[in-house]
Amino acid sequence: MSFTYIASAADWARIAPELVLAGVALLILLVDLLLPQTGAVPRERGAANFFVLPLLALLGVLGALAATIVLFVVGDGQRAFFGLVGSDWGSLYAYLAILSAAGLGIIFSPAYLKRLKLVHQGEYYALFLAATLGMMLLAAATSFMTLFLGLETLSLALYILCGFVTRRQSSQEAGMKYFLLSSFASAFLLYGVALIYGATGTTRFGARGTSAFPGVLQFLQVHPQSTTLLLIGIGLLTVGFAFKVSAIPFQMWTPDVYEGAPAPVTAFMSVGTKAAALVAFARVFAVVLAPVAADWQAVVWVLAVLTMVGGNLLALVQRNAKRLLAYSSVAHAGYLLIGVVVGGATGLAAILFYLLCYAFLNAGAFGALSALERLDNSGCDREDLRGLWFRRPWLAGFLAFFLLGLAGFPPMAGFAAKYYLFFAALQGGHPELLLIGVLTSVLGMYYYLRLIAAMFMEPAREAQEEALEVSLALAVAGAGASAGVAPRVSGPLGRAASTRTGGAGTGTAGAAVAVKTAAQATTKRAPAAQQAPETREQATEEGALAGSSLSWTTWLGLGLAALGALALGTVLPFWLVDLALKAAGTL
Amino acid sequence: MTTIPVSWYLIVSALLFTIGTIGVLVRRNPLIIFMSIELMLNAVNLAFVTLSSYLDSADGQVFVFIVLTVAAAEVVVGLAIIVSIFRTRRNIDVDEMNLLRG
Amino acid sequence: MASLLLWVLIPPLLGFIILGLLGRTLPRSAILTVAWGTVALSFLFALSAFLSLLGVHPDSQRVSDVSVYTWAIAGDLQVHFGLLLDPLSATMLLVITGVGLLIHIYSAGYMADDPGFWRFFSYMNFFIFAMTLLVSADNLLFLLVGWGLVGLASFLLIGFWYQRPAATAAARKALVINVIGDFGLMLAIFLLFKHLNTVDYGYGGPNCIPGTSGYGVLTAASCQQLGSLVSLAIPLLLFVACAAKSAQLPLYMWLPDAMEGPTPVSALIHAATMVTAGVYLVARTHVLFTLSPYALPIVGAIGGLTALFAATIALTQLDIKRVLAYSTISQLGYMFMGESAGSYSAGIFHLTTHAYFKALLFLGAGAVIHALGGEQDMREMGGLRYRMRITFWTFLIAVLAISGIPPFAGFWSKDDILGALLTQATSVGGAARYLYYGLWGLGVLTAGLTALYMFRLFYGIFMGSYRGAGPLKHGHAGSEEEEEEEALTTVGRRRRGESALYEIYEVPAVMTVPLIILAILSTIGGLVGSFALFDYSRWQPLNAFLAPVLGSAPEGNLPLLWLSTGASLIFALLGLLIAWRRYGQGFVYKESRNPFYRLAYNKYYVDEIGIALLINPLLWLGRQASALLEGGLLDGGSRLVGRAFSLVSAGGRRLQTGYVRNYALAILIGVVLIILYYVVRG
Amino acid sequence: MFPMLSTIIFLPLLGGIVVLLLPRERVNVIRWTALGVAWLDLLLALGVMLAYAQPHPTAITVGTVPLVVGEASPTVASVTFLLQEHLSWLPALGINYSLGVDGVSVLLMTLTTLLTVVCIAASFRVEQKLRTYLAFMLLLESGLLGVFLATNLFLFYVFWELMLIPAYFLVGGWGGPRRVYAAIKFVLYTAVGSFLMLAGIIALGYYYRTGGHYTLDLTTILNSSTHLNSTVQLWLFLAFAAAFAVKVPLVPFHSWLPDAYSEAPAPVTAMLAGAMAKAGAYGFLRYCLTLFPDAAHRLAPLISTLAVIGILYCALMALVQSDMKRLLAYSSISHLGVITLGIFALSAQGLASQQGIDGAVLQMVNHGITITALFLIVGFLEARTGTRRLEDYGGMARRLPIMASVLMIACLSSLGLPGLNSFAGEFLALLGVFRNNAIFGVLGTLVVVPAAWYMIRLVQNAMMGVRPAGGPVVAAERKGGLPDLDIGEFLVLLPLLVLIFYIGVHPLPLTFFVEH
Repeated sequence: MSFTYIASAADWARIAPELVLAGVALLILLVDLLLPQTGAVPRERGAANFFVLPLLALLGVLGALAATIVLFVVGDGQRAFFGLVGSDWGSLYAYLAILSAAGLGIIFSPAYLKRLKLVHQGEYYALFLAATLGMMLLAAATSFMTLFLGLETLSLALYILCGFVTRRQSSQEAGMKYFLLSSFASAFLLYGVALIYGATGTTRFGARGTSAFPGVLQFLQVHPQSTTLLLIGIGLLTVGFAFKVSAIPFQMWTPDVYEGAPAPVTAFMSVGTKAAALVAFARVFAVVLAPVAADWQAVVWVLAVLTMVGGNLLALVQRNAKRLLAYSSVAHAGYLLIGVVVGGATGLAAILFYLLCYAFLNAGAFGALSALERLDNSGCDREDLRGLWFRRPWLAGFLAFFLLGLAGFPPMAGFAAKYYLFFAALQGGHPELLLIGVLTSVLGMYYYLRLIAAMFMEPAREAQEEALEVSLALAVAGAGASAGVAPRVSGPLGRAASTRTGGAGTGTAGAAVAVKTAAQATTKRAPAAQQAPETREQATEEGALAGSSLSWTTWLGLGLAALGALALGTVLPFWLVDLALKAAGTL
Repeated sequence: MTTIPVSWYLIVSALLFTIGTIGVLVRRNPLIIFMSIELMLNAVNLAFVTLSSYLDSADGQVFVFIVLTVAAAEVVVGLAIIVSIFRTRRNIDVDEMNLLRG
Repeated sequence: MASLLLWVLIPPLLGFIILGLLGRTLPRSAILTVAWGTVALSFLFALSAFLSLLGVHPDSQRVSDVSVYTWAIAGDLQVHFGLLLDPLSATMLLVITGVGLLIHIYSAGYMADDPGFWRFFSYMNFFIFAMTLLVSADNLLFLLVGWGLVGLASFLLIGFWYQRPAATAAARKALVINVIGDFGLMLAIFLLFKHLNTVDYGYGGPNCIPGTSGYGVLTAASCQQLGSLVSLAIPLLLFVACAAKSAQLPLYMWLPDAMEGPTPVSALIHAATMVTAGVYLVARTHVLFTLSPYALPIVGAIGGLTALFAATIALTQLDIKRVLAYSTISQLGYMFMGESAGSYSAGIFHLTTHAYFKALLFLGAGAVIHALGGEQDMREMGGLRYRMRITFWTFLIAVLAISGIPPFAGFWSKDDILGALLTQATSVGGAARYLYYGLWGLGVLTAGLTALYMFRLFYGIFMGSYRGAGPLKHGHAGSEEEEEEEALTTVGRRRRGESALYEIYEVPAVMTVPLIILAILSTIGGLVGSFALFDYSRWQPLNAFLAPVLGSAPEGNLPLLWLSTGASLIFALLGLLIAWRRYGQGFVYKESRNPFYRLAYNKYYVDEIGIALLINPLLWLGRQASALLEGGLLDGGSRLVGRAFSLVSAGGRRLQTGYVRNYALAILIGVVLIILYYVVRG
Repeated sequence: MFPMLSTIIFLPLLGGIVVLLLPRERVNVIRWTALGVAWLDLLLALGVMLAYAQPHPTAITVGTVPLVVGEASPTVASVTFLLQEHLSWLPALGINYSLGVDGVSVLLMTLTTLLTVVCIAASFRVEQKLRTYLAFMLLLESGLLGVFLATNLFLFYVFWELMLIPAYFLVGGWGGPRRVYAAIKFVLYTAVGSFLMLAGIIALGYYYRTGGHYTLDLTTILNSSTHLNSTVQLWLFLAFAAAFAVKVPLVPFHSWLPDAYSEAPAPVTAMLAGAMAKAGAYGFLRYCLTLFPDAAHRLAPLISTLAVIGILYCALMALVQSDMKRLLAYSSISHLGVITLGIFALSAQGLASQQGIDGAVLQMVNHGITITALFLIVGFLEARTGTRRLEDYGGMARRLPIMASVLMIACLSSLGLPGLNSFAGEFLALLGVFRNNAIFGVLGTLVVVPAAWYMIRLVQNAMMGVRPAGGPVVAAERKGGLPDLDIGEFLVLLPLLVLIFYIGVHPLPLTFFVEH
């Protein structure tokens, strides 16, 4: 019971992307200390904080991306550190998705943090990169140990990021819920790992192609039939992964956390976590445990179907856009699980390609919402989104673009991804999954379109009501503040009123709803009224929101995401699918 | 000296794990819930150590260390979140936390 | 030769286009120049075509076919727009353009005060075009085109005064019923194409003898291929079209209502030409009607019944135009009877004479109506012979002609038909014999009824003393708006009394000249027909002329024909006598409680029954389906599905309580289920 | 070779982007740019059409289809695509960017470009969000053209879905009071069908594989020696038919249509009814019939039955509607039933009837022209008075003589008056049907009676009869807001009117295209 292993330079090279990220994360913490903290330029306004740190983080992501691409080209695809971490194309492909999401999340962050007056940006970006690191580790794990390590790294960072808006109760609540439930689920996963370890005697996956999982194969030679130990281990492992990919019935944390967390974080984690966990899930089940596929396939099949149906069903009546997207991500997890059930090169390639496409679409959608979210986590309700097109046409256009992409409309990436996935289902001998997936997509279409309808086809709240609401807020804010604020508020409002459509029929209904929301808005603000300056800030923030003055970084992020989504849907499948197919072979 | 059968260890581990699980479900204080989760993790650790010795493999032992480390990190983060919540709410009862639902 | 027909077609079409596009801006004289000029040109070309046809010998070569352009090629279907000049189409063209020209001239007076003057003439020109197209087409498809277009012209002209609800309703009725006919015709064409792979008539070309060679629907050689069922179905479907267009039972209902149109329209379209298209079609496609032994008897039975049925209604009507309308239906029945006896030329002969005297009757009635300012009720007339001399005399000639009093035109043609029926009855065997005897009886009876109601009408209008209160006065000179009001409520300032009669004046020359010409034609028009009574085989110009197309009518023996003539003449004189006895001293309207009278007076309640049994249930069904199926089942169903999903979704949402411990429980349940599965399985 | 078809497809798309980038205030520039793009596209399409009409030595005959030609000579005709463009896209899955035209698609392409010109010109009154509106119109055109020109099933599906997006926004963004409901219902109904078709397409590519190579290219598939067994054909046919049946629509999948058509603004409705509905019929013809001949043979009675039910039932529905647009919507379903019937006029041997196909395609074009004219006229009326209820109208002909005449012509065309365009199409289609199945033929032909009835009812209730004593029409009239068609509106309708007459008198060029 002893071994000697000396890490070689090649080993380090194989985890170059992770190293870059880790380095930059530490660097950010250092730089944060050096940035001007006080004085003429306060921390929450300073260009340094809103430029240097995100830029650094972005550079880190880009560096990791560059490293990934280099590895694609020149890497040997071997496992590093005695078979603990993979540097195969499958992992690298997953990195692409994770890093894309991370990059977009980072681009969306500065404007958001600035608007919400969030400090501690050094920690924010460092944790962001740490979470990314964890995800990559999880995706590349070729041993249960690395797998667990990656899982926890990403989770720990995300707990904090979810609860990052300390002034918002829902954010804290999200962090707390995520923390408790995730740890709970990790315990099951870990117990499963322990049992599998007991049954097979190893925690390493073994090299691809020669012997999928030496443990499993040895085990099968000894025991012609799977023992309960292994089966229960697999079951508990399923639970752990299902939790992370938010498969029903382990999805319950998802909407709460996605809704409560800051939108850029949601943009990142909804994609990154899913990507990492799914690749790990696929690797463990569809590759490592493939010899005993007959044992687990039924369970994952049920999970996939439940998730596809349930995710879409639950999203139907959601009125909050963030929450709706959370459920939609549950539904997408269901589609992705098809790939796990089907397995094989095509199934895995479908997962990889889908994740990449999904990264741009989902990150883009949450990014657009990040421009709308207010400090008290309002601003994303359907009522708030009504008539958005008349107020902020480009933002509405972007959001609609991403929603349509998620709904699976060509020529956005969502369609190409879905097509390939469904193709994999058929090819893998599961036509029923193809059919279920197709039919549940119709359900999905409804809620995306309903949201778009609210933005594009329904008039905004009646002008008077809105004015009333604002005047209430202003009254609380105090007379002194209102003088400076009023012009800024009334300008966009006037515009909104003038661009409002006729829509007499829905007008009255809209008015009734608007009264209600106005009332809610005032009650929500009542506690905040104790602190007059904050309320004033909120009022100005709203004024800024109503205008179309978005930060250029947000535009950049939205543009990149849209470009990516479009390119993935039209031009790139040409070789990205091929690449995914090759990558899947190496998982 | 008679050796205690492996299965006994595993049964103890399973019992501990179950106790932890039940703890998570029935307690309302996040601290206690968190402690229950720690209990679950330690049950896993027991299983790992047992199996490691039974299989004569180092993997299990290494795993235990990793789990311990991660658990420690979790404690830090968890407590930080709990403290932060306590600051704004003056109350950390998990049943009071349902702003987000539906 | 047939290319002359193109020049028959083009002028009225041009007239229609010019008037339709520019008519609003043109002065009346220009409108009349265009309208009259085009029809006159058309008539001249028709005449020259006719004459050129006469110049061809032998008779069997009197056919010319020209293909103008290819309409469509679809698979093995080839349709060319071709024109056929043969004795039948030449005869029809002469009648159409000739009578059409007269009525165009007459209309200038009748419509003089109408603001839609230009519109009227453009529609009239369009009708002439459509009708000439119908008769000169050399294939069934373009016959159908003409068939549909005359229907449209009829629709437009019935609804000419489009602000009168009665007129629009009548127009709609006419169109829909005519479309039923189109439906029949289309199916007949389909059926023919299905079995013969062509829609061409199949004769024409320089060396082609009609009815024998060439490959077409009307060539005997190809028709022999048809099975017995098909060969019955085709004529019956064709007859559906004829019944709709020529107002035979049970599709006659639109014609009386069509009298809502201006009277010249009734004269041209709903008496002289368009309604006879059915008669033309039977004659044109008689080859198909002879394929099945049942086809012609059915045609005859329907024609006979219609003749009698319409005559009984005509006996009781008070509106002079309606009397004429029912009389038209009755006479059309006559024509079909004649054709059913195999004597198609008799049908065409009656068609021709009927065109003269019925046009004359309508134009005369129109003159009366015009003079009375729009009054159409016989009760408000009487004694007009003193004020409207020309109208009176011409009308009398027409009445004598339609009543079958020799030597007027109607006598010869009607006699021809009755003779043919009796001949057929004696020559065929089996049950058909009794049918033809019955038809002959019906014909004779109807002849008597015809004389009765026509003289009733004549006495009612012209004899006795004036019962009305002077002409209705329209504020024609008023502004458009006022006139609009006027048109809706014909409330004139009228006063009763003898002197009122002296406010009535004869119509202007532009209207009387056509009357006189038609009167002459009604008098001598019968001379072109067969003088069967005297020597059947020698003097029969029309018969002989048409024989290459229609074949020779069966020859009857003379005593039989004399018997037929005698009977019909006796009945006609009887009718005249009764009319003279009852109405000779002036028409007196008495409410009669006689149930038969009430029945006929109310047109056998056919309209009411149709509405109650057919139209209303259909609309009711539609409304119910619209509400229940569309609104309830389909729209409601999709909403219900949506609601069901929402409910499930809302239910699922409720599970999402927001409590961490519930979420943990859910996870645990999942764990337990999975482990249970494995335990049970393993 | 110059990628002509791609240019035709993507020119409107680019034009739409250009329109979006124009300054908001320059309303006329925006309008004329959009119209100019549409015109340019029409000219290009006409150029292709003319080129197609020439004898083409470069024609590549692609595959043979057991289609076509009457019973007399049951030969096998070939499908020839011209101006082919081919780009590898995802060859592993058989996905390529391939375009091509044949006689049917050249007609529908030209129709689409023509209708876009007309509908954009008719949209000059749109004020609200003009740029987006026009961009969506052009995008819709792109989608439709793509559907008609794609020869790869994947590409076809991409365009098929792509056209749904602008349609959704146009109905929902510029429609009437119930526009949101109508738009979502429209998309969801369509989506159910098209997602099933997606499943079908995936499966088709899967079944047509040789070795590891999948194919979705129509040309390759038609040339392929692979013969699907009849069960597979049946299911794939049903999957495809689901999409087309909703789009056409066949009863009972039509519930979305009256809502969408009546809520959408008139030019959009005209596009939907005139061009988009044809995509469904085109799909039946191009895919269901050629790809799955056995299944088409087996299921033709079913489809035909649905079509006949739709023809008669919707005619009845049209008869009792009081909303003019709903009336036209139902009439549209009824007429499209005839088209479907013509397409599925298969003989006992499963051969399509040439008359049926010719008539159906002809009728697609005709219906596109006629229904567009009708919807636009009703739109003009509605713009003047603000009401679509027939009861509110009456006797308008005196006030609006030109509009009344134009409406009359369009209605006469729609009811199939011999000598006008629809007659030619309906006659040929029904002839084909009758030849192969007399019962469907008779029932289908029966529709001429209710069609005449409801169309005449429309004209008469709107334009004839007694003027209403009060109501919105009189109110509009008092305000002086009841002018006759102005020159612009007339010019919009003029090409349609000309075609109504021309095709009626001389349909030969169109049947020529279908058969060559």
